[in-house]
Amino acid sequence: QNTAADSTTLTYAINGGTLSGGKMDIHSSAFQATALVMRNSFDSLVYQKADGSFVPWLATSWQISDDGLQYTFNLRDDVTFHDGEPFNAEAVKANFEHVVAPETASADAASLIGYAETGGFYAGTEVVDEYTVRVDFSQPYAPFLQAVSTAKLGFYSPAALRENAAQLPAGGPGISVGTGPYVLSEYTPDQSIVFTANENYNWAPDGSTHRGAPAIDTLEFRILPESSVRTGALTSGEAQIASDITPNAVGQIGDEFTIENVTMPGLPYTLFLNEAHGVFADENVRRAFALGVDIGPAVESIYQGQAERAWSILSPATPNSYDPSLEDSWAFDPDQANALLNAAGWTERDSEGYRMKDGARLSAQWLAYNPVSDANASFGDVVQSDLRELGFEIVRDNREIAQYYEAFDQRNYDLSDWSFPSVDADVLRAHLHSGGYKNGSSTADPVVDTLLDNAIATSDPAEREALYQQLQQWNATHVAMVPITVPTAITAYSKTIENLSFDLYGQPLFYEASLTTAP
Amino acid sequence: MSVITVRNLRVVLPGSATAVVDGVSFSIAAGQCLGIVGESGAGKTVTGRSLIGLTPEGARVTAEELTVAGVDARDLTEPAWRRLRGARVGLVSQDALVSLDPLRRVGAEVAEPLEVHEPTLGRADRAGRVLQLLDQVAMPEPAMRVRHYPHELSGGLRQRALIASALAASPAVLIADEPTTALDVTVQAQIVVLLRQLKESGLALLLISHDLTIIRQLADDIAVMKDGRFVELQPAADLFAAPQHPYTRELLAAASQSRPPAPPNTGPVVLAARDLAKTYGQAAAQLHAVNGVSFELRAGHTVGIVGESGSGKSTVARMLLGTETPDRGDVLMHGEPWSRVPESTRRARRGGIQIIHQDSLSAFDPRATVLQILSEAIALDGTRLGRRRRRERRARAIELLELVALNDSLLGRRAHQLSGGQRQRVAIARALARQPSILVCDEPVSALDASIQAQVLKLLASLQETTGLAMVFISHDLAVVRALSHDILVMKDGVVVEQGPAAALFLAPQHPFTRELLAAHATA
Amino acid sequence: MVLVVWGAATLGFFALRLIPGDPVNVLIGLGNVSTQVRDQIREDWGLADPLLVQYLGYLGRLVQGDLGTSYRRQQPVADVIGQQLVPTVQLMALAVVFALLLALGSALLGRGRRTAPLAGLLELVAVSSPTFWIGLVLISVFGFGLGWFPVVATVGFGALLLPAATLAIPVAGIISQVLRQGLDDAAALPFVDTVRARGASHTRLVVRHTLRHAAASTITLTGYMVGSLLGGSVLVETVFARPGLGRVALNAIVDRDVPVVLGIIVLAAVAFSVINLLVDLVADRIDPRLETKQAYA
Amino acid sequence: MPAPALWAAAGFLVLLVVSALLPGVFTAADPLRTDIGEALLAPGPGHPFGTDQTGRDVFARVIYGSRYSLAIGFGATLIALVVGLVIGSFAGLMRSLGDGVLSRAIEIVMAFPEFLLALIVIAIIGPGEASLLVAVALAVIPSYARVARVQTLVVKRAGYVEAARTLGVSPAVTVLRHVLPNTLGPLLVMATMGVGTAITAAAGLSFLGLGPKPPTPEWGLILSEGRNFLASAWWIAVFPGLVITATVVSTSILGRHLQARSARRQR
Ligand SMILES: Nc1ncnc2c1ncn2[C@@H]1O[C@H](COP(=O)(O)OP(=O)(O)OP(=O)(O)O)[C@@H](O)[C@H]1O
Ligand SMILES: Nc1ncnc2c1ncn2[C@@H]1O[C@H](COP(=O)(O)OP(=O)(O)OP(=O)(O)O)[C@@H](O)[C@H]1O
Ligand SMILES: [Mg+2]
Ligand SMILES: [Mg+2]
Repeated sequence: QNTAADSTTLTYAINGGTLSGGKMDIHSSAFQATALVMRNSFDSLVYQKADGSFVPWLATSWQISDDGLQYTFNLRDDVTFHDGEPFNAEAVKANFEHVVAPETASADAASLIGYAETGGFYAGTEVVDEYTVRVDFSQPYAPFLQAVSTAKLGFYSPAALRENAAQLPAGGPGISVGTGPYVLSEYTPDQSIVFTANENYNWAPDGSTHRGAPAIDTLEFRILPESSVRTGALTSGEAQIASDITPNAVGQIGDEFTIENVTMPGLPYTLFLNEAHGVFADENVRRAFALGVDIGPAVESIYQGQAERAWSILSPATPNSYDPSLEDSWAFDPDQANALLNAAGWTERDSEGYRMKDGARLSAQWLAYNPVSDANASFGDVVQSDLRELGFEIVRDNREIAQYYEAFDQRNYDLSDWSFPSVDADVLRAHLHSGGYKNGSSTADPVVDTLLDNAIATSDPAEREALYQQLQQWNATHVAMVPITVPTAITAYSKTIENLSFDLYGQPLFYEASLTTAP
Repeated sequence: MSVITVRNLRVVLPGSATAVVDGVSFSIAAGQCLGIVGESGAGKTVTGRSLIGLTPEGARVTAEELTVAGVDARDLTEPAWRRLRGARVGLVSQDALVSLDPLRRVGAEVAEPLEVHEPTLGRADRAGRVLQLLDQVAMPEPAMRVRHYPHELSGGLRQRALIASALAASPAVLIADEPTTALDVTVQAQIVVLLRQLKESGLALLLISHDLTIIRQLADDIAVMKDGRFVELQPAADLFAAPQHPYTRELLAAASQSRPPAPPNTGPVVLAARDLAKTYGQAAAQLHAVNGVSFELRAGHTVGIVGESGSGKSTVARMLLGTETPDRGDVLMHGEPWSRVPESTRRARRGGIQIIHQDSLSAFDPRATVLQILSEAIALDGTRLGRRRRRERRARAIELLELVALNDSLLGRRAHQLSGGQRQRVAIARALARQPSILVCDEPVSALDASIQAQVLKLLASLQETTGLAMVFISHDLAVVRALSHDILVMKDGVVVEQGPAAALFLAPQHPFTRELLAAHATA
Repeated sequence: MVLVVWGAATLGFFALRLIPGDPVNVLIGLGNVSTQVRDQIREDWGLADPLLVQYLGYLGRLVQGDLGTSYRRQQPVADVIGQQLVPTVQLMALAVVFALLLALGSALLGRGRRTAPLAGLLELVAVSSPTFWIGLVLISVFGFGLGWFPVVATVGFGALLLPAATLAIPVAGIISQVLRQGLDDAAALPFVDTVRARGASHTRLVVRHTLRHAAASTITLTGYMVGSLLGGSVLVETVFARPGLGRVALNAIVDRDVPVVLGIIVLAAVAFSVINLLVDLVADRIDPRLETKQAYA
Repeated sequence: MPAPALWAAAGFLVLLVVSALLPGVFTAADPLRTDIGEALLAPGPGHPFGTDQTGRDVFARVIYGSRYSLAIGFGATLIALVVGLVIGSFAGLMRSLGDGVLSRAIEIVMAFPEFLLALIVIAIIGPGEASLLVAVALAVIPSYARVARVQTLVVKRAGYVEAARTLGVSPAVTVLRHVLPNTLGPLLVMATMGVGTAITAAAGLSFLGLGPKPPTPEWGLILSEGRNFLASAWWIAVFPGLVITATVVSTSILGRHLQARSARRQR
C-alpha cells in the first residue's frame, strides 16, 4: 500500500559537488550543474524542442528586426513568480541588466546575452509596454533566441534581485525565486536541494503534454559526488534517478532501470594547446602532440563504448554546424609526430630521454582543477605515457580552483582541458575569439574572429553552417585544440518514472513526469 | 584440629626445572600462628599463595595433602577456588600500601568480599558490617573513613583497611604476607597488636616476614625458609633458644646486630649545617619540611638522623648535597660556603660529597650498564685518571666493585638486572669513585632484607674505618642508625627534637618522641 | 583558554595570508572583470587595508563574537558554521560513542589468551585502513549490498550509523590499543591480587576495578582524538555526501574563504579547550589521586 | 609478540624498502606506461595484480609506489620525531618562562585540528609529494612535542639525573647522555606506530586530490583511482589497499615489539 499516493516524492542523485561554492546563481555560474538544478525553478522566454526549433514559453511570440539588431518579445500576462510578484517586461529588463552588471561578474550568461566589457554587442533592454520587451544589439546576433531558451537566462523575481542580489550565488529558499514549475523550498549546501510543486504553475511551453501543476509533489536532489555512491543509491532504491553515471558503472545497472545516454552538443571534451606560452607556440609541436596520442583506443577503453571519439571542435549533436568530413581525417602517427618534433628543432635528448632544444626540455604543463574526473584522469595518464614515447614530457598541474583561475587568467600554462555543452555553435566564440572569455588556446587570429563575428550576424542557417565548418577546418589545420571525445550525459532512472523527458543537454525535465507505484 | 594442613607442597614455575617451593609441610590450628621467615626470594610468598590458589600463572602446584579450612584444595578449578577465597581464606598481600584499589573508596573495598560471598545481604546490612569490621581493626572514625580513598589514609590505616577487607567474609585462615614492611616502627607495633587480637579470637594465621622481630612477637611456630625449603620448623621459643640450622643462626645474628660505635677521634669538621630551614608550598598550604637543623660532622665520624616518615630527613640530605637550596641557614663544606654558591662553582667540588639513596634503581640510567655507570663517575675525577683510556677506566671500575665486594661479572649488566643488595653496592661504588670525603646515606638499606642489610652496613662501617670517610646516615630504623652512628639527631615534623652522642641518647632519651621511638623499637 | 583561542586565531590569520591566490578571484570566479571592479571588491571586503589593520579589525570583531562574513557564501560565518554544526556534532558524538564501544569490545576480546592476537590484528587493520576506504566498503556492503542502512537519506538516526561507524573504526583501533594496554597495566597492579583473594570473578575484576584504571588514559586520549575526528569527518562527509563542518572547512580552504576557515579554527580551539577541560574533570572523577594541574603541567 | 609475526613483519618491511630503492628488482614493467589493449586485465601470470583502466601493471605501480608512500610515511614521521623532540625537550628543559611559552605554543597548535593544519600547508605549498610530506609531518609534530616534553619532565626529575648532578656531571653532558636518550625511547615507539597513521593520512589527502600529481603511483592515489572499479575490477584498489594495511600492520608490530622491549628494560 503506497500511502504516499497523495504526496509523491522523487529522489534524484546528482554529482553537484561544485554547487556549494557560490554556484547557485544561474546568472553568474559557468557550471552546467547550476542550470541542471535550477531549470526546475526557472523558465525561459522560449523553449527549444529536440529538433532545434523554438516554441513559445514565457513569451507568446517574438519578432526579430530585419537588421537583426532588435528582438522583441511579447510576454504572457498570467505568469507570477513564486513570491507572487508578477512576471512582466520590467522583470525581464531587471534580469538582463542583472546579468550584465559588473557586480554580478557573470561569465557564461553574459556571453550568452552578447555582453562583454570590451567588444560586446549587447546594447540594452527596453520596456515597450507592460508585456512587451525589446533587446537591442549593436550588431546582428543570431544565437540570441537559443540563448534565451537556456536556464542561464532565466528570470529571478525582481524582488529577489532588489533585496537578495548578494545572496544569489549562495542560493536558497526565498532567494532563488523564479517562475518555474517547482519552488526551491529547502537547500542544504553539499547535501540536498528540495523542490516542491508550484501549485499555481500554468505556463508550460507550447506542446507540453502536461498542463497545470506538476504531477510530482516533491523533488529531492541529493548531492552525491562519489559516482559509486550515486549508482548504489539508485540500484538500492534510495533514489529513483541518478545522473553522471560513469561508463564503467553502466554495466552494473540492472534492467529495472532505463539508461538515457544523450550526446552533448557544443564543444566536445577538448585539450587546449596554449599558443601564447611555451612549446605550443610552434604549430609543428601542436600537430605532433595531436598525432602522438593514440586517442581512439583510449576513448574506446576509458569510456567503455559510452562516448564517441570526437573529430571536430563541435559535437555532431550541435545543430546546423557540424563538419562530418573531419571524421577519420587524421590518425595516430608517432613517426610523423617525431618528424614534426625534429623539424621543430627538438632533436637533442636529456638523460631521461626527453627531447631538448637550447638546453630546455620539451615539456608542457597541463593545468586542470580538482577534482579531475576519473575518466579525464585516465585519459591524462594515456597522453602522458604516449608522449613520453616521443620524448615529450607532460607535467600535470591539478590545482584548487582559486589557483586554477589565477593561472588561467594569466594564461601561463601549456595545456588545459574541458568540454562545454551548448546547443548553439556560437559556443566557439567564447573559446576561439580573441576576446573570448574561455579562449584557452590564446587564439588570436583575425580570420577566426571574422568568421565568428560573421556567423552570429547571419540568421541564415546554411550560411552559418558553412562558416562554422570553416572554423572546424581551421582548427584541423592549426591545431589550437585537440578534440578528444564527445561527452554524453548518462542518466539512469527507475521504470517507475513515467513521461520523463530530457532536454538537449541530456538533463531530465520533471515537469511532465509522474511516478507509478513499483510494478 | 588444624585449619590448614600441608604435606609435601611443591610448586614449579613455568619455564624452570627447579621448584621454587619444595617439600614444604606444616599445619596450623585455629587460634595459632605459623611464621615463615627467610631471605628474599626464598619462596615465602609463593608458599602462602598456594593456599589460596593464587600462584603465578602456569605454576604447577602439587602436594600430598593440601587441606584448607576443611576443603581438599588440590586440583581445584578456578570457580571452586573463588568460593574459597575470601570466604575461607583471607589474604593480606605483601605491599600493603598498594594493595587496595586506589580508585575505589575504602568502604567499597572492604565490602567487596561481602558482595561476592553474601550477595543476598542488603545494602544497609552490608554497610553496617563494613563499619563493624573497621571497628574491629581499630580504624579510628570508621564512618568517615569508608568515604575516603586509600591514598587519603596513612600506611597504617591502609593496612588496617586491607586486613578488614580480608576478614570481611569471616575466613578461618588469614595469610599475612609481610604485613608490616614499609610501615613506621610505631605503626608496625599497632599492626602487631591487631594481629595478635585476631589470633586470640580464633583465627589461624600464616605470617610471612623477613623480619624476625615481628615473627617473634606473634608466631607460635616458626619456619625458616631458604631456597624453597623449610630448613627448620620449630616452636618459636625453641628456635630462638637453640637454632638448629646454620642459616637460622646467620639470620638471628644479623637481626641482633647492633654494634656500638667505636669512640671517635677528634678530626676536622668536614661538614657543618647551620640552622637549615626549608618550606614547601605557599600560604595556607605551607609546610615547614625542615626547620632549624644544625650539626657538625667530623672526618671519620657518622651523624645519624632518625625520624618518622615525612619528618624532613631527606630534605636535610638534599640541602647537604646542595641539590636543594635552604630557605634559611647555610651548609659549609671544609669550612667553605657550599649551599649558597652557584651550581657552577659547586660542580668542581661535588666529588667531595656523595650520596646513596634508598631507591637505587631509579638512581641509575635504565639504559646504562654497570661499567658505563661507574665509568661516568671515574671519568669525572679531576685527576689524570679521568682522561685515561677505556682500559684503565675498566680496571678502576673493577677495583671499585671489589671494594664493595662485587666482581667484574656484573660490569655488563644494567641496573634492573641486579638484585637489591648488588644494586646498593654499585651505588656505593659509584659514590666512592669520586673519592669523597663525605658520604650521605639516605635510607641505604631500608629496601633490603635483614641478611643483606647487615652486609651493606658492615661494608659501610669498614669503608669508614679504612678511608676515614665522614657519613651522614639517615634512617627511620633506630637499629640501623644505632649500628653506625656516633652522633644522632632525632627529627619530628622538620625539627630536631633531640640531638647528642649515640650512647647517651640511647641510655637516657630526653624527648618523649625519642622515648616512643625507642619503646617501639624495643617491643620489635 | 582565551589564550589558546587567541593564539589559534592569530596563527590561522597569518598562515592563511601565506596561501597564494587572490581572494578576489574566488569572489568573482571566472570572468572578464575590470580591475576597477576588482578594486571595488577589495575595498568592500577590507582586503585593501594593511595586514595589521585587517588583523586588529578581525580580533576586534572576534572579541564581540562576530566571525565575519563568508567571501563565498556571502553569509555571516556564524550562520555558515551554525548550519553545519549540528550534523558534524551528531556525527562526531556518535562516532566517539561507537569508537569507545568498539574499543571496549575489542579490549575485552583481547583479554582472552587465544583471542588476544585476533583483537590485536583487528585493531591494526582498523588503524591502518584509510577512512575513505572503510567508508566505501561499508557503503557497498551494508548500505547497498545488504540494504540495512540508508545511505542517501540525510535525516534520522539510521542515516548517521554508517558514517559514524566509518569515522569511528580507525579511532576505535587506536583507543582500543590504549584501553587494552591500560587494562593490562592495571591487571599487573598489586591490588589485583587482593581483589582475586576476595574471591572476585574475572568479570568483576575487570568491570569493578581495572576498567576504571584504564579509563583515565583512554578518556584523555579520546579527548585528543576528537580534534583529529574533524579530518576523518572531511573524508566521511565526502564519501557519504553528508553536510558538515569537515567539508565546509575543506571547501573554505580550497576557496580561500578566509573568514570561514578562521571561524572554524576559532571554533575548533574553543572546542579543544572545552573538551580538554571536560576530560580533565572526568579523569579527576575517575582517579581521585589526580590533581589535574600537576598531572598535565 | 609471537616470533613468526615479528619476522614476517620485518621481512615485509625489508622487501618494501628494497622495492622503494630498487623497484627494478621486482618488476620489469613500467608503472607509468599505459597500454590500452591490456586494460582491466584480471590478475594473472603476466600481471600478478592485474592491470588498471589504462592498461598499466598494478603490481609495478604498487612496487614503484612504495617509494612515495614509504617516503611520506617514514619521512613525515622522522621530521615530526626530530622536530617534536627538539621542541619538546627544549620546553621540558627550560625554566618556567621558556617552558610556559613553548608549551602554550604547542597547545595552540594542538588546538588546530590536524587536518586543517595539513590542508593549510598544502594550500600554501601546493599539492605534491613534498607538501604532503610536510603537511602530514606538521600535523603530528605537536603530539610528538607534547610527549617529548612530558617525558623530558619525567626524566629530568629521575633519580639518575639527580645522581649525575650530584656526581658533578655538567648539565650539557647530562642532557646529551641521560635526558635525550631516555626521552627518545617512548618517542621511537610512538614513531613506529606513527608511520602507519602517516601513510593512511596521506592516502586520505590523496583521495581528496591534495596529494601527488597523477600518474604518480602513490598508494593512496592508486586506491582512490581504483575505488570506482571495485565492482568491475576489484584488483585495482584491493591490492594497494592490502599493501597499505600490511605495511601499517608490520610497522605497528615492530613498534609494539620495541615497546615491549623497552618496557622490559625499564622494569
Ligand atoms: N610471577 C612469578 N614469575 C616467575 N617467578 C616468580 C614469580 N613469583 C615469584 N617468582 C620466583 O619464585 C621465587 C620465590 O618467590 P617468593 O615471592 O615466594 O619469594 P619471597 O620469599 O616471598 O621473597 P620476598 O621476601 O622478596 O617477598 C623467587 O625466585 C621468585 O623470583
Ligand atoms: N619537593 C617537595 N615539594 C613539596 N613538599 C615536599 C617536597 N619534598 C618534600 N616535601 C615534603 O616535606 C616533608 C619532609 O619530606 P622528606 O622527604 O624530607 O621526609 P623524610 O623524613 O625523608 O621521609 P621518609 O622517611 O618518608 O623518606 C614531607 O611532608 C614532604 O611531603
Ligand atoms: Mg614475598
Ligand atoms: Mg626520605
